[in-house]
Amino acid sequence: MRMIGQLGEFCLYSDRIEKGICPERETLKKENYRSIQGFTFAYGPSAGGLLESVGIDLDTFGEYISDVKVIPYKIRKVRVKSIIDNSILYVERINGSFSASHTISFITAIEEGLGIEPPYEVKIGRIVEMELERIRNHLIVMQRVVEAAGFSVPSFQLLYLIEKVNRVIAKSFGHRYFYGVNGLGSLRFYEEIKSLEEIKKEYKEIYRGIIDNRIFIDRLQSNGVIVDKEGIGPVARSASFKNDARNDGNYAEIYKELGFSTVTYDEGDAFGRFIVRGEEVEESLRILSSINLHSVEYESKKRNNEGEGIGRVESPSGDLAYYVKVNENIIKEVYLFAPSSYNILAFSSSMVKNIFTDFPFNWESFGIWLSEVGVIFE
Amino acid sequence: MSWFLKGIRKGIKTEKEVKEIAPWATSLIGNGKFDDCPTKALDNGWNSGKCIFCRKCYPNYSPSGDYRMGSVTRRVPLFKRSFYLYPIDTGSCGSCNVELKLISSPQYDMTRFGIFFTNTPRHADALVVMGVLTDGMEDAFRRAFDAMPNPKLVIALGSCAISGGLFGKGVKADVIIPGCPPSPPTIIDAILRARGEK
Amino acid sequence: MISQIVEAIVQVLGSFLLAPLYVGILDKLKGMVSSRKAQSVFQPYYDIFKLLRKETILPNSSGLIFLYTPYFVLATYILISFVIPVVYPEPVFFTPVVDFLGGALLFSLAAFLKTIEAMESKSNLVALGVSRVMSFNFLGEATLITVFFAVALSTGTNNPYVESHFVLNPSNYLALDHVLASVSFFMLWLFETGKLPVESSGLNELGMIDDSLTYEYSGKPLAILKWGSYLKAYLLGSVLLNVFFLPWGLFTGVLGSIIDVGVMFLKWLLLISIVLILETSLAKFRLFKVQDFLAVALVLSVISLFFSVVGYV
Amino acid sequence: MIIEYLIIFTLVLALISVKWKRIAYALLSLDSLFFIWFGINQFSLLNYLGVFSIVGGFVWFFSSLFSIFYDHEKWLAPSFITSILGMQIALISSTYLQFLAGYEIMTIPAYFAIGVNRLMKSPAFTFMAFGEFSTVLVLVGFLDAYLQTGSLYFQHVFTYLPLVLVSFGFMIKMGIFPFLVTEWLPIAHGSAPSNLSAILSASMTLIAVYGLTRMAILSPSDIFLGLLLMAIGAFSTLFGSLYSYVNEHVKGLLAFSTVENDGAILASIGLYISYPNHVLSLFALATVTLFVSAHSLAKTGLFLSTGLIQGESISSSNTLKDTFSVVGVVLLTSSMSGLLPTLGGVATWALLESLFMDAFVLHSVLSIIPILVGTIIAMGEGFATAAMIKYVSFTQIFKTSYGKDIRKSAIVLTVGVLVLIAGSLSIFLFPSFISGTNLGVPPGFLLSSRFSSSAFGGIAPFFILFLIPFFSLLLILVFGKPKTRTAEVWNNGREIKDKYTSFAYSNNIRLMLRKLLRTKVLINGVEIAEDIFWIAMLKISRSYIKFSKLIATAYMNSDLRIYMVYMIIAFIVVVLLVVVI
Repeated sequence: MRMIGQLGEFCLYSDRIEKGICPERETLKKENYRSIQGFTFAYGPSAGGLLESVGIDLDTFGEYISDVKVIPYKIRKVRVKSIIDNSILYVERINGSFSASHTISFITAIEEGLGIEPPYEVKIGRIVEMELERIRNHLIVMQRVVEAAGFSVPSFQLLYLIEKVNRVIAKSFGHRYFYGVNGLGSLRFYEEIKSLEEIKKEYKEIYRGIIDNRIFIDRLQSNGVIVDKEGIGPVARSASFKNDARNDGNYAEIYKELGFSTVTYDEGDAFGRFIVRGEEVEESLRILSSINLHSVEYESKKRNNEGEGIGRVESPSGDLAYYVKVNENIIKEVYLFAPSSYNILAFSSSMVKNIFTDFPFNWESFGIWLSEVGVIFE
Repeated sequence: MSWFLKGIRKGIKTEKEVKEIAPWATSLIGNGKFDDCPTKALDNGWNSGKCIFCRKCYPNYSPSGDYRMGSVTRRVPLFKRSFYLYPIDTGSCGSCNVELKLISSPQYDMTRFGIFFTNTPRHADALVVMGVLTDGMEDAFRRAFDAMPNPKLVIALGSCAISGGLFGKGVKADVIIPGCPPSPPTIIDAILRARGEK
Repeated sequence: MISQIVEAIVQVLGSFLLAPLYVGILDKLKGMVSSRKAQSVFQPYYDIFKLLRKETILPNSSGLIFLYTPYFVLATYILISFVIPVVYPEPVFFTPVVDFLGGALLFSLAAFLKTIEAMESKSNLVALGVSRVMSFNFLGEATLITVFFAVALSTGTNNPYVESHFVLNPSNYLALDHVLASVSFFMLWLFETGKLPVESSGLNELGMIDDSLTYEYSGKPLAILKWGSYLKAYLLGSVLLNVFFLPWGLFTGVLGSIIDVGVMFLKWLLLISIVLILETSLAKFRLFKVQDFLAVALVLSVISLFFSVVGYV
Repeated sequence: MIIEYLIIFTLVLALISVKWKRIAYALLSLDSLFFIWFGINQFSLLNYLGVFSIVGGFVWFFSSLFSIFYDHEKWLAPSFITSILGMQIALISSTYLQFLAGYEIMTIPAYFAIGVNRLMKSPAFTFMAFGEFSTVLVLVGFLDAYLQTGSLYFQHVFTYLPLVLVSFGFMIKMGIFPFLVTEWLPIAHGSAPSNLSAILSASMTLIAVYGLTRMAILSPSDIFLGLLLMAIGAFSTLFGSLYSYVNEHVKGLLAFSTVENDGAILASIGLYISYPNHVLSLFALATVTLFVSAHSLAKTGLFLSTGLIQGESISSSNTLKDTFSVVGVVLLTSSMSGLLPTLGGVATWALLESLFMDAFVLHSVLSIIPILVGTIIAMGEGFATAAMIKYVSFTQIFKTSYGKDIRKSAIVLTVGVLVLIAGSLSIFLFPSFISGTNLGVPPGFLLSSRFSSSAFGGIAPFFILFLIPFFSLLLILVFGKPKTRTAEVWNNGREIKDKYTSFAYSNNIRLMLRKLLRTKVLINGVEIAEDIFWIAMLKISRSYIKFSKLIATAYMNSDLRIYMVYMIIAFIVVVLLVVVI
């Protein structure tokens, strides 16, 4: 049993929800002070070094970071409280990179509410989606970190692989970001996944080559250390906690069948997160190669007309959960726990006492997507 | 083994011809009206700028496989051999950001056309707008546009930036690259045309 | 006198016009090692050509310094190209204007002007970079000066042309002081031209060192500053080649000076291939490690100085 | 004889200034011009000491001119003029006593400034203690010289003991390492008004160097004393410039830069004393005068420019500025950073050149000292550039102004232009090193460094001064002028709220040189032990005071002000005596 985070008016635990505000995480507390000699260095929202729009206020007295504030700049209004089909379109587009995780978690919540039991093949298909998404996102994170170190050859090799994974996704699901793929109890799927072997081989070589480089490792080690027992995703796993929704989330039993094993590392720093992601790519590739997915058409039946449910899956950056209240075909209430909301807190507390040039490495290593934080459900 | 040797051994992976297009990132063909379109992209034929490629109209409309969807209203031949892009995310879901990044992947290699990213609008020739224009980013967008030296182009990437898509309003642009998100070949094709090529 | 003027013109134009090409070649090769077809080797020229036709943005209330100092910076590099052996192996017209140390001080002048003009933009991101540039300045400047003096102490004159003749002799070329000075100067060159493992120009603003100096620039002054930095890399690199690494192969006379441009091209291909291996194999150091890197370069050059004088005892 | 009347005139001006200070300042500037003329006459007789008078004249001229528009304080004018009076006495002195009298009169305003500022008890008494200690050393040195020659007049002495004593005496006054930790220079200048700081910093160094040089010329050379002074000078340069770089006080930064320059000057004096050979020591002597001129002029300009700044901390100060002051300060700081073709650039070139020539001439294990000195000074120059960029950026360029004052900034600009042009004229300080070539630099324009008949190196500052603008114009002609449009500073799409501070600008070095600066990163800021030896010095000064109590319980025991009054009275008596004699 572990605490995950605030899900609307509930506090979400790995095995239950409790009404009310979650207890404060002791490890993420930071003293709020502003130094006498200091000033606030404003970075972002629009910067070349940031993939997304986010404002970062760095309190500093020169190079040294004494406090960090992350300000989401792009806040979108998401009209999910409508008929299910339309709300799925919105949820898909909350975070393009985690689209499968969001959509699957959302749909799972609705399915739970309406008592729909999707066929086994659909569940497997969803796992395929999420694992492909995880591979792509981990590769993106690794590419960003490697690029920040000016490590150009591996950076382009990783871009090559990202594009390759995207093509694999497009070939099997018709869309590179799983838009229009998932539905209630259903899945649109074109053809069997191929050419993963080649990716696997190339990846192995690139990954080993990267973590062999002393200078590169030095940039990550002891950068942004965070050891939080109640953390989520790669952040917790890099500090040797086996926190993973694949062990205790909605699709846990299928993962168990597939022989999934949790990857951990024991440093809790940016390097640990890099390693965890790096090895998870291999683990995901292994899982995918043991799955044989076929294209089948399904029709699911619902048992209830209204209800509420929670869907929790492991997104590439940690637990992702939706709470949905549904009535007939209409979504009444939606709460979201996005992994980035936790990661932002973890990032800001781990960034203190580092210097500016450590920023990109630490920031990227958390795999934060601001698009899933800056949403208002309507 | 050093990355230098590894790099040489891997060889050049840039593709001359565009391979493997994601079907739902190409223009749609079909006919008739389709009332259920969530963005009203099918009111008068197919409007590429409004379409979010959600497959709701399938099979009335289906992807043609033609990725050349971009349209250009202003061309600047000065940028033919040197074109620096400043991406600005005004409220995207993140997929446009990744797709734009991927035009630099070895498969597409934007640099062979003299296209580069830059980290300041001062060095930029074009502002690539991604996502709907959210309230929070409106000011930053205006500042970025103002910060760029003339001649300059505004490129709207993806249906959010073009028409607002599902979420809100878009921006006025010289170059429109439809898609949700547009694939790298679509992006490169449109950029080349904005420079007066093709 | 006429021939010396012609040789000077060949040397200056040979440096000025070809400097961007070497950067272009390196970038192209780096791209190719990264599995890309990569940009044309003429890309730096295309960039400059485009920028010259673009508008210049004056960040609010910056003035003349911001706008016109870039011309002075480039002019300083042009002056330096008269005085050190970057193409032609003998002194040319205007060479006596400064000696080797004077050349080092002119490089500092250009760096000073570049910093001042950048600061006039009043941008915080520029100030961040400038604060970094300046914190390494003491080691950079000291190494530049001591390395140039390694030349002076081995020959008894502060004249690079004498040194380049002096080391033609293999026993002088292989002497420990010369070897150490060469290594030290190579390390300094990597630092001064922003190469890995010290620096790499990426998109991340918080990692910028030298890139910050042109961060607020646009249009013509940016083109001129870019050209200036290409020329600086060329000048320092050619000194490295002609005085330290490969003093051989240059011809004299007016015709010889034109052949020298071609010889320099070949020498540069060699330097580029060394840099290519470094740039594609290494990652960037942590910021404060740059200090250690430079300290090693400085210590090497000081040891080289010791050897060159104490060696005679 | 005329010059003595001039001194009396200055004394009269000091009295007039109590009531009509503007008139006194205006007349003082005329008086200073006469002094320049006096110095030129002296120098035309191949007397290097004339340079000091020329430079002094320029410094007083500009600072008194500036004071006409600047002085708002009651007692400033008399102390300002008294200080100049002291310098004039020292510069024309022919006996040890006259010189010493002049020196002490000159420092009165410094005592005054410190005595008034009673908040800083411990620095003040340390300053006093070291001031006294230094005077005693100089006095003993002169006494020894007197005992050797039997004359009070400056004459050749037979041993180098007087020089040793005098050197250390002056070194303390110059704030040389390790005495820079007494911080007397920084404190004295920090709390003094701009015009007073200008003459204190620029000409106090000038006079101390003058005394030292004069004694060095009259003493036999000694290689070990020379090398020792070089080494001490090198460390002063390094620490002075480092502390200047991390200093946050508008004038403290400049004062530490004075320490740095004093170190470089001391190194060149050391080189002169060590006398490697005739040619090289002549070159070193010229370098001393050149460096002093470069420092005095540029530092005057910079201290005057502090008169445009409101507030003491660089980060939080306000500035009056316009194009004049911006260009002026840029020129002044470029000279202070040792950049060609300014005066400071030529001086730095000459110093480094002579150090490395020394290493070559010595050609023994001893060469290690000039090599290390050269390297350390080169590092110091690097810090100095950083410090100067900090000053010019955060007082002029990076800051927006709250107004302008054309009259004051025109003076700053004039000094800046003078420093730039004087770079080319400075080769006249090296009359026997001027030559030319057939490679574009005609005879009379090339300053060649030599340690024997053949040249070691050379520069033609005039050609640099001419060619860089020439090529720039050519480039403007070729590329054309930029088309411009004004826009906001790009700050990642946000308005700039907090600006980068000067503290942050130099914070990298605080973090990088943790061990050297003994940086402590606290929860809300950074603290450095700028005064590594401060505690040790404090102890020394305490025990010195205990010791001196035995001798002079009368004044050291009591209030500082009584000591000051004593000093003032004592030296007015001395002035009168000296002038009358």
